[in-house]
Amino acid sequence: MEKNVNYDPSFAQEVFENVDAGEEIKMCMNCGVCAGSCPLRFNMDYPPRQIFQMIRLGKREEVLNAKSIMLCTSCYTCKVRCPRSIPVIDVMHGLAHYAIKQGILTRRDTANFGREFWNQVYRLGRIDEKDLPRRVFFAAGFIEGIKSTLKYLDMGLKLLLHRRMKLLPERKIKGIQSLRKMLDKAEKMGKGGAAA
Amino acid sequence: MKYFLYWGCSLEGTGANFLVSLKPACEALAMEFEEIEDWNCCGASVSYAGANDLSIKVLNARNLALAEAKGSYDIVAPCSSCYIQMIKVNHEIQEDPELLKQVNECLAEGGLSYKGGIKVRHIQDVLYNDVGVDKIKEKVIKPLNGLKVAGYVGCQSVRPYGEYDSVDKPVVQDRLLEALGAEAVPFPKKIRCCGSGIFLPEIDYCLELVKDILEDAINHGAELVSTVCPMCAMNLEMYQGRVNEKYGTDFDIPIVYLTQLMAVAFGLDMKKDAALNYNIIPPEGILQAALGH
Amino acid sequence: MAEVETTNQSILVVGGGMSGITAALEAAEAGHNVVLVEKNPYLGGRVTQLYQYFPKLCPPNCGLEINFRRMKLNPKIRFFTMAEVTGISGQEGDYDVTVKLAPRYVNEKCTCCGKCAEVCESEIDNPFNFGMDKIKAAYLPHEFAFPMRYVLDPTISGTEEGKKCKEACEYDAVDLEMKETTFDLKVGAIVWAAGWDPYDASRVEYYGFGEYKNVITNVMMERLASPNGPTGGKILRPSDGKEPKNVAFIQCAGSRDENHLPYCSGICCLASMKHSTYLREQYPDCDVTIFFIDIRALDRLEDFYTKVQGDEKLSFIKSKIANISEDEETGDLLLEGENTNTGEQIRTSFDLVVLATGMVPNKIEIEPSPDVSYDEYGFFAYDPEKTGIYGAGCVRRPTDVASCVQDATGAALKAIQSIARR
Amino acid sequence: MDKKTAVYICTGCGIGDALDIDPIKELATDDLSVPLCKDHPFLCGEEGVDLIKKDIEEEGVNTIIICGCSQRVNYDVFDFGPDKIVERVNFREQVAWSQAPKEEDTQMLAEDNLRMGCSKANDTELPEPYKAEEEYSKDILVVGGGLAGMTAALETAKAGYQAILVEKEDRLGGFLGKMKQRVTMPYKELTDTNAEDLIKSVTENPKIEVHISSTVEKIAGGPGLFSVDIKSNGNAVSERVGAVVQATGWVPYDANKLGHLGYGKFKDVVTNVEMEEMAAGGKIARPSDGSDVKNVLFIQCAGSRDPDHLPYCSSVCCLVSMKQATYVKEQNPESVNYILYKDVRTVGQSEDFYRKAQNDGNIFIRGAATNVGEAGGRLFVEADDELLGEKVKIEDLDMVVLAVGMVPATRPDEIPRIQAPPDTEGADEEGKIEVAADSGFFANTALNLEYRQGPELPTLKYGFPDSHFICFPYETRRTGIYTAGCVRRPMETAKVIDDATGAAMKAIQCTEATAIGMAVHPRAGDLSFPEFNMQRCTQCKRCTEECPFGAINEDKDGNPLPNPTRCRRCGVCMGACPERIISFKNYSVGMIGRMIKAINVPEEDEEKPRVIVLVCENDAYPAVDMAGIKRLKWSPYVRFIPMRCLGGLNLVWIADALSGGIDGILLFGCRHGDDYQCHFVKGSELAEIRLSKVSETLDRLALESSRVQFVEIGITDYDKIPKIIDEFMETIEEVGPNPYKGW
Repeated sequence: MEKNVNYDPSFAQEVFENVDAGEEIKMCMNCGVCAGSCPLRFNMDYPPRQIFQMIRLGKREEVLNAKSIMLCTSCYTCKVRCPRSIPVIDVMHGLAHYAIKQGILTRRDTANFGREFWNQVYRLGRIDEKDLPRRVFFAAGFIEGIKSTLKYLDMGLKLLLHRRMKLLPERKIKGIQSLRKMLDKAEKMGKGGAAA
Repeated sequence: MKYFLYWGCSLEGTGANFLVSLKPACEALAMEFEEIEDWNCCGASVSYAGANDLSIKVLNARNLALAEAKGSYDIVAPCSSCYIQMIKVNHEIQEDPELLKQVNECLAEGGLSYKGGIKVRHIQDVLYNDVGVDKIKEKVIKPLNGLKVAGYVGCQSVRPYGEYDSVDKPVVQDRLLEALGAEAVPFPKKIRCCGSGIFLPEIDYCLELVKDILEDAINHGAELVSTVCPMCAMNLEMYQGRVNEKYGTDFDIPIVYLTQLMAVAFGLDMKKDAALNYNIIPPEGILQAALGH
Repeated sequence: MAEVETTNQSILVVGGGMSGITAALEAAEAGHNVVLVEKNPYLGGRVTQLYQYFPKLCPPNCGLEINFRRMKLNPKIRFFTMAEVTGISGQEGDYDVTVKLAPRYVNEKCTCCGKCAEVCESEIDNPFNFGMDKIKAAYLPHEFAFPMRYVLDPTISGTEEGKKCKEACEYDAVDLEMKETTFDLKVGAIVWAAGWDPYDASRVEYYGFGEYKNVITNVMMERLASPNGPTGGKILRPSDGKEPKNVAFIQCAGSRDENHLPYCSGICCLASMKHSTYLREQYPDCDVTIFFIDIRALDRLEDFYTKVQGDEKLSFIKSKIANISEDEETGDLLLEGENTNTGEQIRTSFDLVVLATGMVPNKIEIEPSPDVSYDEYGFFAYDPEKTGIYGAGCVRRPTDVASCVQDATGAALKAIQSIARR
Repeated sequence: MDKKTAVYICTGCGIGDALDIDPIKELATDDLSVPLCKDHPFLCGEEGVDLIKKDIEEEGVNTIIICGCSQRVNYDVFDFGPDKIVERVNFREQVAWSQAPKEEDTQMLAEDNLRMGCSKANDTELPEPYKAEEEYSKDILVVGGGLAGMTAALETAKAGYQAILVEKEDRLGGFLGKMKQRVTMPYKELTDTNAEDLIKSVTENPKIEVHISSTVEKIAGGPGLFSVDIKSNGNAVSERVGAVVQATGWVPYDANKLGHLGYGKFKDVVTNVEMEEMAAGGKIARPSDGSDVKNVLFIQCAGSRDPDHLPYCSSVCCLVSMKQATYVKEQNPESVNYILYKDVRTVGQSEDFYRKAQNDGNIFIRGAATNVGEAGGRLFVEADDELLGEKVKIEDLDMVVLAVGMVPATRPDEIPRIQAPPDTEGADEEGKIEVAADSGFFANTALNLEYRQGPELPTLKYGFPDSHFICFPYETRRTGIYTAGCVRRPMETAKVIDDATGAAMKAIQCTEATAIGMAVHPRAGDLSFPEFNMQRCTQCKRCTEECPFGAINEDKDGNPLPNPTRCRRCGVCMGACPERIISFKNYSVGMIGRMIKAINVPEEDEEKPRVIVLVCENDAYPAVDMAGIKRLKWSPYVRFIPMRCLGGLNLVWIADALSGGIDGILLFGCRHGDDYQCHFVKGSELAEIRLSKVSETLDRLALESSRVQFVEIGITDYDKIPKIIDEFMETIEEVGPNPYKGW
């Protein structure tokens, strides 16, 4: 006989407390419009509303390891269509952030990309487009990094030729020190910050 | 008409042709810009993977605070990602006093504060609503003569609030294109996402999105695709080769910024002002043909 | 025409639909003087445009006919069509009301012989059929129209066409000189039964209503199925007149949606089920799919749900459809969404899509507005402190015909109480 | 009255083009001996009407026959006052607009229509309203003192009428009085029941007489004249009332039948009603040990929407469970509520309360409970979670609440059995049979009507004494008795209030109409009523049995005892009576019989068959009109005779018509069966039943049964009318002419 899955409200509570926009899932009425609106819906393992339902059920591991929460392209279609005004995108971002914080790297490239992206913001205050991919590629290891770099070399060169890649060295914004203080504070105050 | 201009990181790099063309094209319409001094990144793309929501809000609030300290002009954000990040944070702050307090607590660490008094606008919004189609038409000296352009709105430029255009069936870009003398071809995928910020890590999935969009535009007769977002421009233009490899297609359609077309139609310099030489898939031939040279 | 004597013992009913007719009749049959004002050229309201009622699948004209007969027999009711209330002042027991009469360009001499329509060549979009067909600019709104009298569209009143109609009339019933007029009433109580409008489906943009021809609304479906509708009762695709073979109903098209109407209109589930019976009766091979969030068939109407579930060509899928796109060549529609029972993604083509749109209440749009409370959606809110003006029917809550009648009967008593208090 | 008859023929609207008017005028004046006959090109115009008025004044005309448009139009134009008889002969829709112009057959049709009209006018008397000897009462009896009953009484009083409220419990309030709070407009938060205030305003209202701990022992008489015996704590009072509102409410579905959901097995499985009482009592605690409650699971549709229990939806349970979940949360903010549902049914603005319940953190699970059990002193529920496609288990539950549905108080636990007449088919050894739900002997005791057809209101499916009409929801099958609130259909409190107000309106209106001798719905305003020529009565009881409204009682000898104020004037009794002793002043067996006889039946060799169509005037007649307006064409050999209701069909007409040479008879009536549309409930069904007995007559005359047919016609079936008639004419042609022609 198929085994019953036990309801365990503690994960929902964990999400409400630690995940940005986590509490919004309470309003979901399972209409499914979010999944239907998503450009990458065919690549998801669980539709968003099912993720929400799984949170209610308490399926912690499945949710935090779900591919779906890492696939958001930030197009906002789900948010604008949700009849219950749930910012589905924000919930997915919050879950992605929370999962990565717990050390779950279901989509390693995205996690690396996100981390490097943010590191650069923190370091410089801005994004240096030539530097970011390099860091992302090499975050996966040296050999992988070389391979990826070669794969994208043609594109980089083209951009360079068409004056769309600056070769100037990295430049910090003037107020970088004060920005970092602000971000440090936000990191502490905000939700989703709790590491496992 | 004076605005703060917040062009963001991409427009200094991969989206340089947007910024280069934006300035002369808008100046021709008597728009005046003031850069937000020492602005920082908006935290778009997948920064959420690296930072919590409040951090990203604070990032944007800093830019808003910097602008507010300098004056009361609206902020124009040409990059759709910057726009959506900033307008969303601004809205949320304005609606939620508790959030404003939190954000200000963080800003205070760097000696800043934000009252919530600044408006964030998209470049399409100000062109359409502040300048107006009529005034743009007046400035056109080289009309695009019915050039079939697919106005690819992308997703973020009209969302999430639909402040100046529909979130599902937007028309503003088409009206602007028409003002330039182009024929805006209708194509349903005009607001379908191109993969935006996760393109790089999820390239396998996102190439299909690019393919679908380009296919739809071309099937509806487009000779050229216009956009108002550096992510869209980058993804649609740079990856055509990859799409062709993967799907056996033969896309080679120029992707230009709306402001580039404006510069051309206003009779400005094709290179210096319209920055057409920045484009990797050259649009000059098609544009020259349309202009009748 | 407008010589109507009323006193502060009279009751004004605004809206000549099922609710208004009911309120007027119930009060009049208890012995009270009633004036009924309707903005259309005929009474009956939206009910006249329905093909059948659920769950009995009976014709609404049956109930209307008997109500009209009650009205014909009752000297205590005066009614005005093409009339709108433009001013209300005073308080319970003592209202002064201004009524505006739009010109019909046809007077009471009309025998309904139809000669004017015969000679009239101009055509207008048929409002009765939501513009799905054309009618002559001199027209009888529909066969069961009560009062049974023609109307001339204002677009021809000052034209040669209008003159032709006038000349064709043997009974001197066409009056091109008719002007808009107003008259005043004194009444003691008012029942507001101005009904509802369908939510504008084009505002749910991702469904493409107005852009894709084969996306229609539930109210249009009623006309397509009606023998006096644009297709003579045969349900055909608007794009090419073909018989539909695979039809989708999208429930909550703009309802239960904070971006549109946050409330549930209560009737749309049953209406779509009813529509599926129209389709399945006409086309034994037609497949029908109803996409829903929750099926809401209250009380004994559940039986109707149970009954239609027995139809194997009808399926219910729990999903709010997220997108419709059109195949430009065939006019077929691709629906996308998630089947939330299976988690599978839907990408299915249909040849006709019906949007189950909800109801938007018609508030009192008069300046200065009388003192009436509304809820946040514009429905009349019950407020025991405010007596004298009472909502009836769908201006109070979105609901079905039987509940409207029930509610309007109660509203009639409320109005009588207002008078009794004086 | 001494009749002075005049015929007026309108030649407008194409009538003059279709018919030769002079021969028709000659027919009127010569053959039919009408003293005055005139034609006018525009009779409904000012000049035409003045012409008639002038004749009324100068010639003393008082019986006016108008040959022109349908009786459905220009009713106001041709109204010459209550002391004039007006008969409308259809020359337009059914002649000029549906027949070929200037044809002999068209002319003959018009002439027959005139013959019938003259015959009818000749037989018509002005009705005199019924006036009872006793004084009419306009007081309203309300049975049931819950929210519906109290509201009905209060609203009645506010309109200036006297109300008598009877409640069987020792206090007013019903379920409202047992509730902790209500969920109602605007559905944002819970609201207080205000039951005490309502009870106070009812008991203190000088126009309301309240009887608690009381039952209605007897209701006799009819509208305006009901005499009511009320028994209160052993005392009896008699009251005279004009109309009755039955608001006897509901009982919860018997949860003992829901053993599969743990009821009766586990103490902590309770019904929503028990939960409400517990909450109203102050504290929700586990019934098993009185300990605090943290986790609660609500099972929606417990026994509802279930063919084995209550197949219908009780419509309030979703909101009720959300309300009770709110109580639990208020008592313990840490608590977790689960709501296991099939569909969330929060219609209208009440969707807002669903949102509130979600926002409060209640967990909604779509699916069905498969098991309720206990482990370690706490309950668990297993269910199929439809939206996850998994079997789930919810443990550590302190309570499980079964959201049971509403059963109307009228519905008996078991189907009652009554003594049947000897040799009744299906009777048991004791000679008893099951009572049908639409019988007056079915429902639980509440009214104790002294009616020949039983003491209670007939009910519909599931035992609701509701109307079957969408357009007329208050009509029960007992005149002057209206139901309100959950006894007639499950409804939430907001709707109960509206419903009770409406029922009070109907009751008041009934007393007003009755007092001036007028009928109530559906022939509202009709002043005629049936009169019985008792000398010829054979005590066959058909009239007392068949009256759809139970209007006719019986004495011990089987003689009918009519109650005119209960009568709806449909004429079913008239049709039922084999002795033709029941007549209205303006509607009788003889009148229609003579109309049929007035039809000119040509000789067989003329090959002009004659068919009469008896048409229900509510739906079928307008449909025929519509067919004319649409200019549809049909055979000129048919003659339409409108009837109040086909239930008035008397078989003698069929016999007379056929023996008089009429070739065929069609009956156009309303749909009957489960979704009947007959305004008189049973009329069209009775007509068809009677028709099934006509074969005897046909056999006696050696005629084919296909000569008489019943057809269901809805009002919008006008497009089908030509085809129906054509097919019938083909049948008639096949069977050949009626051999009785010329006899």
